[in-house]
Amino acid sequence: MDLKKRILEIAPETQFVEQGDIKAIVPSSSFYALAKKLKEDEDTSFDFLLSLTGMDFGDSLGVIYHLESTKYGHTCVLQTSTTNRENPELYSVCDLWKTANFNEREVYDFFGIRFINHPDMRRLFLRDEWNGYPFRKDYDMDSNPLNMTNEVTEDKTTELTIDAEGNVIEKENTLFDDKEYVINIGPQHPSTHGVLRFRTSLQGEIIKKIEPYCGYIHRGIEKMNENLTYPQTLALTDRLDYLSAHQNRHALCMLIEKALGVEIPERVQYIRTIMDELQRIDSHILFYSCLAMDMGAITPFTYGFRDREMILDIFEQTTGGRLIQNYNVVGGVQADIHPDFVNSVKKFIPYFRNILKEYHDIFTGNVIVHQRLKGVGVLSKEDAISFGTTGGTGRASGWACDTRKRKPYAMYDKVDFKEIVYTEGDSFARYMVRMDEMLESMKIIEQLIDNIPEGAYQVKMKPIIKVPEGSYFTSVESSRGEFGVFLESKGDKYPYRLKYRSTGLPLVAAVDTITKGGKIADLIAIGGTLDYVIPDIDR
Amino acid sequence: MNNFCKYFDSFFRGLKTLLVGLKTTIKVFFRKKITEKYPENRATLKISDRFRGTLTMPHDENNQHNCVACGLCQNACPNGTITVHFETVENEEGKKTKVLTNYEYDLGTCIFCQLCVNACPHNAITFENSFEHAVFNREKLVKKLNRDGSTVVNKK
Amino acid sequence: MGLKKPKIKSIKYEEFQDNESLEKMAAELNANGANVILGAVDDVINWGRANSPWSLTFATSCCGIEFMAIGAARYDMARFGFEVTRPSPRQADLIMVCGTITHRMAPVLKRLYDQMAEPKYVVAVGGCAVGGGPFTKSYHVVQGVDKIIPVDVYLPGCPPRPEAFLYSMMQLQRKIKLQKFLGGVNRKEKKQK
Amino acid sequence: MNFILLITAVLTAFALVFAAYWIAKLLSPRSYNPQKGEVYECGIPTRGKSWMQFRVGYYLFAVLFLIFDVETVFLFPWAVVVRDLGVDAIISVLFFFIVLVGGLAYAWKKGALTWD
Amino acid sequence: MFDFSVVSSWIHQFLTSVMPEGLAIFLECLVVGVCILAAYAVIAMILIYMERKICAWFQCRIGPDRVGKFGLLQLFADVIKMLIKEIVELKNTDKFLHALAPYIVILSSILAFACLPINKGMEILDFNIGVVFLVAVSSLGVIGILLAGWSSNSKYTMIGAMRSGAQIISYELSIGMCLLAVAIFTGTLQFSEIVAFQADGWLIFKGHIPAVIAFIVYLIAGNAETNRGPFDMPEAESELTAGYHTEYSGMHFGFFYLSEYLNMFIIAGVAATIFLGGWMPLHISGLEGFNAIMDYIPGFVWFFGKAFFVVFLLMWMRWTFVRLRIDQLLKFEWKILLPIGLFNLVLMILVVVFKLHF
Repeated sequence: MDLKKRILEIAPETQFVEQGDIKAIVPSSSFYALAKKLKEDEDTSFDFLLSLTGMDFGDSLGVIYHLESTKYGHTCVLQTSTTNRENPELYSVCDLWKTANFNEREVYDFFGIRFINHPDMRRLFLRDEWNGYPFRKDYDMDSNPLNMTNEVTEDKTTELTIDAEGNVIEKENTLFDDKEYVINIGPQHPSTHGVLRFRTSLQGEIIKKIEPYCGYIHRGIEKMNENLTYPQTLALTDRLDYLSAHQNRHALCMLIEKALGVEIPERVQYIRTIMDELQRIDSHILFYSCLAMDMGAITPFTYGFRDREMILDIFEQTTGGRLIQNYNVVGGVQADIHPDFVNSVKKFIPYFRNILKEYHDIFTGNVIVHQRLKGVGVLSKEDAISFGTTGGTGRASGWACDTRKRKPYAMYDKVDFKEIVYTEGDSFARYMVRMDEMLESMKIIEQLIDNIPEGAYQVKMKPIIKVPEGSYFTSVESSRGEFGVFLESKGDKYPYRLKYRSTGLPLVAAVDTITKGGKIADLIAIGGTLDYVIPDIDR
Repeated sequence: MNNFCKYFDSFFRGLKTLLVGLKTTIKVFFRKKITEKYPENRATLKISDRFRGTLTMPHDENNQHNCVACGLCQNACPNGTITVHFETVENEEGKKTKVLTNYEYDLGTCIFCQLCVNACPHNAITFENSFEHAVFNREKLVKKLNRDGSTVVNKK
Repeated sequence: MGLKKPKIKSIKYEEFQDNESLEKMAAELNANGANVILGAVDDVINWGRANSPWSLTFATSCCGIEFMAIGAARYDMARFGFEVTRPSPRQADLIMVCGTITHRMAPVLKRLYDQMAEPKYVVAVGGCAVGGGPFTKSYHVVQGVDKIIPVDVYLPGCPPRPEAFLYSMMQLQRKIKLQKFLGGVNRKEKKQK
Repeated sequence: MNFILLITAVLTAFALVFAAYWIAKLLSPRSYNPQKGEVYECGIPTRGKSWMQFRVGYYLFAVLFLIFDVETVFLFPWAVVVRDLGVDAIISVLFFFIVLVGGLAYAWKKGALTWD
Repeated sequence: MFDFSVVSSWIHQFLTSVMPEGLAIFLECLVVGVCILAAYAVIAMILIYMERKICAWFQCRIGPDRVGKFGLLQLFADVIKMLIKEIVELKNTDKFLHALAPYIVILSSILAFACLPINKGMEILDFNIGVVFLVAVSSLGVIGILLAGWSSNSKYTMIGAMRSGAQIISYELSIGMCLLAVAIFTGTLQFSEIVAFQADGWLIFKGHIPAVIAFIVYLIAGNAETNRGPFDMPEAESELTAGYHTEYSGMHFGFFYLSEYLNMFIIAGVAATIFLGGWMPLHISGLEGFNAIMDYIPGFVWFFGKAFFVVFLLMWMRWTFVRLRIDQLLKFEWKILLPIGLFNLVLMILVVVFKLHF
């Protein structure tokens, strides 16, 4: 099926840009209709909104949508924009894809684009009283000095709707009414895994509604990238999702390499794949540990950390960093693998296979764990796709969303591994997906570790890297889902816009749906199994 | 009746899993502990050579370093950790060269990304694996990497 | 009587970093002369305080994971008596600011610090907390927690390794041991009418 | 003598708390700031009142407990003498016991013991 | 077996011979009070040290070892620190109840503690209704917890207190059932007599099946009663930050901390007293020589040995299991533990009446 023709049928004014990835530029007036068609039509069925990126094109403000069909696997990139910089308004697609809800709020927060028919047009990351929109190119960096007054949390929110005459009117929605018993869980809380804040409306122990508040660790990495050269931007990817540091950096390196058309030596691909998988094991051990701790068992937590240290030792030996490794660089890796690397990995894998049984004995098999995780926090497959909860969470709901299988990169099309998919969609399935994935990761490593080919570990790059004009998107399977990087380049040595598809934001967006009717303790267990990393959400 | 059986069945099954858990922990209880005794083992502590603890400028026995104060590292640094102070002097042949006076390095904001080391064409700076840097005073973290009275190695 | 030199097991006084600041502090404290009896009581109290700093569970980003690592088996901060981390600021003795503090988080951190019971300490862990770290040019990051709350020990690194955490805790112990408890440690803010 | 000791123990408990409290009060350093006395809620000012009507689920358990506990207290004097009285004792409280068990079974069946 | 009452009566006689009786009794009470305090403090310290070390060993680490030899002085450091920590004055609380709560918690645990017979003739409170008294005073603690949670005027403490209330009163029942079973078996409610009853064999051996069941149920229920993991719902660090004592600082918090450990010891001590024979040495009928050697070991050593063994069991459970959810916890009590307790009671009656025991 010719997608281009299809799009033109629905929205004839669409233009196509073919620099980098092919992009369809749709006028804002016909955009919503097109999106709805693309999603609902049987032969296109773009049911997965991979990424939603706000853009400041200079004269206009716009949004770029990356759509994907879970049924057919095809993708398309749409762009729409408005030239009204004073009062930009676009149509919301949050009724088509649930994940758009938070993403549009993010765009509103950064660019000031208001989405019509969005039920909750509040800022997502910044404080309500923030001046201006920081991601616009004309934003004055000094316009918001540090404000030390306590934040006032509004219980009201605005919605833009269109009345019968076609005028935009503002409507007020209530988040929590005065009679509700609202309790803050976070930002400083031992089990929100960082500084996430949930405003939770309770009825006794039962959760009626959860409103997640992000931005307590919003560091403006994407904005900073616009003033950094490409090698410098790499340094910040490690700090996004620090438990997928290798994978994040891998994604950005791959993107730049793809844009530049650099051929990467096979040795590098091997090393990167092994490192990615080690990182995955590392992250999943930490997931296990933290889940155990959240559920009140400190002992499994220390077991997890005990074994994680062995991976960290391997990392440190080769990359010189434990948590943040700075290993991948454009065109290869920072340094060749340590002479002991192969040996220590080979020593680690049988050890860990063995010790994993102990994990299952103490935690997985435990009846209390079963009671607390099974049947709790069910996320249906439809919701998972609509929210875009990739990674373990999606696979636990029966959505085979592994990027390593869908869009193979590095060595993943040459190794044999199974994609773990569960269908229950409950907390226990989410937990088991990760536990099983560790075994698969070990399988992948075992296939590669003995066959690392000789060769260069780096392609010499020019000191100043300039990416050709165009827009590019690459994604990798990070430890907790599909981590995508979107780059809009103007041919400069600085990226024009670099956006990371957060793996955690869809998870947080889905928390309200998952926890509804659960208890406080369930929220903690669900939070543990969703396995989000907050700096990755807030960026 | 079926419910009744199920009740007992789940009860004993549950009991068994609990006992398995208890068995696992008691095994670990008697296992050798893996704790590394940090301050006591300072003498024997092995830290990977590649570990990046702090930036240093190696000096040879003549108190000479390799830095020509070109400033490439300063440009490569993403967050202004390095400031190269230099003065321009004329040498005997009348050629103006930069001479390093103070290589200022702020350990407090360094992110150990290795871009400066990669950028340096003369291998003048490198990362060292020491890690005991905690201080009481923020200013103490801003370090001068070149030693007093050091000079640049003469390249033939 | 010479200046007091706080002793830490297994590391010699001279091998520590930044003894100058410590000595300066000691000199200021001893400017009015030292009372021998009070001094002895002080020593006991300070010994107790130095060996039992319970930290608030406060981690915003990467450094928090390394903080968890020192709580776990390999590095085991329990050996020093630090292992009790209290989630409530009322019961904590120190904040280890592990990670970036953003503008939105700053009032929260300040509030938590305010709500802590005296005597309280702050350790700024990692580049972000010391001075903004990788995010010195960001519009939403506080350039060092010392802009908001007084910091006692600065621990650079991105993130610091677990041993460095322990080292910073020993530095803090040295500082605590030097203070005069009965001379009014931390009594800075006065009641407002 | 027992009662004197009981009073001693009570006074000891009070003395312990009192003494420790005043040592802390006298010695501890203090600081004042407007936020200090406010409620801790993860670093965010709290919303609304904390004293509120609470879930009925707990209340139900309290009532159940009351019934059972009172009945157990009744059983204690009987328990002491059951050895000497033998079978008569069993029969005499059998009815009582059946009511006790029946009550639990009824509550169970009614679903009072599960709450969602 | 050495009878401690010889010493106490000798002291009493000596004192009354040199001073009026009122003064003598006053002095004795003073000594008793000091002894209670000292024992209370020392045991708390041992327990906390033990907990730290044992939990470390379970977790593959070594625990405190830098403060004093083997970290033995760690606890003194903690106590000193806690004692001089500021007690934060809170706004908007019910000040009277807020201050009262620690008194009640400590009162309950000290009174229960005083009930334990440590050695022959070395029990402070030895009522003829001792078991009922113990149940009564130990359930006083829940009032303290409820007050603490409610008076703090914080949402976390409120939920913590509510949970705690529901939990403690529920598990109270199972404890009652176990004690009832013991009362049926021994035919007395006085602790000293319960111990004396076990002279020819500990109850857990004499009472075989029902006694073992009662012992296990008692351990589980006792663990829950003291709010320790896997039943540490009211505190539930990862959910409610610090539960009902979130707003307590310094020594005020210290009392809750202290009483938690002491309550654990009380549970262990009572278990040791009623099931494991208290200060009674281990006797195996037939082995006279062995029994004689056992008799040489003083009673309080036996008592503490047994109590700390039970404490170890409790810690083992605590450091292995995952926390239950509040509704599961109540379900567990009402649907599993209580029926077992009732069934066990019937079993015990049958065993006693038909003399099926040893």
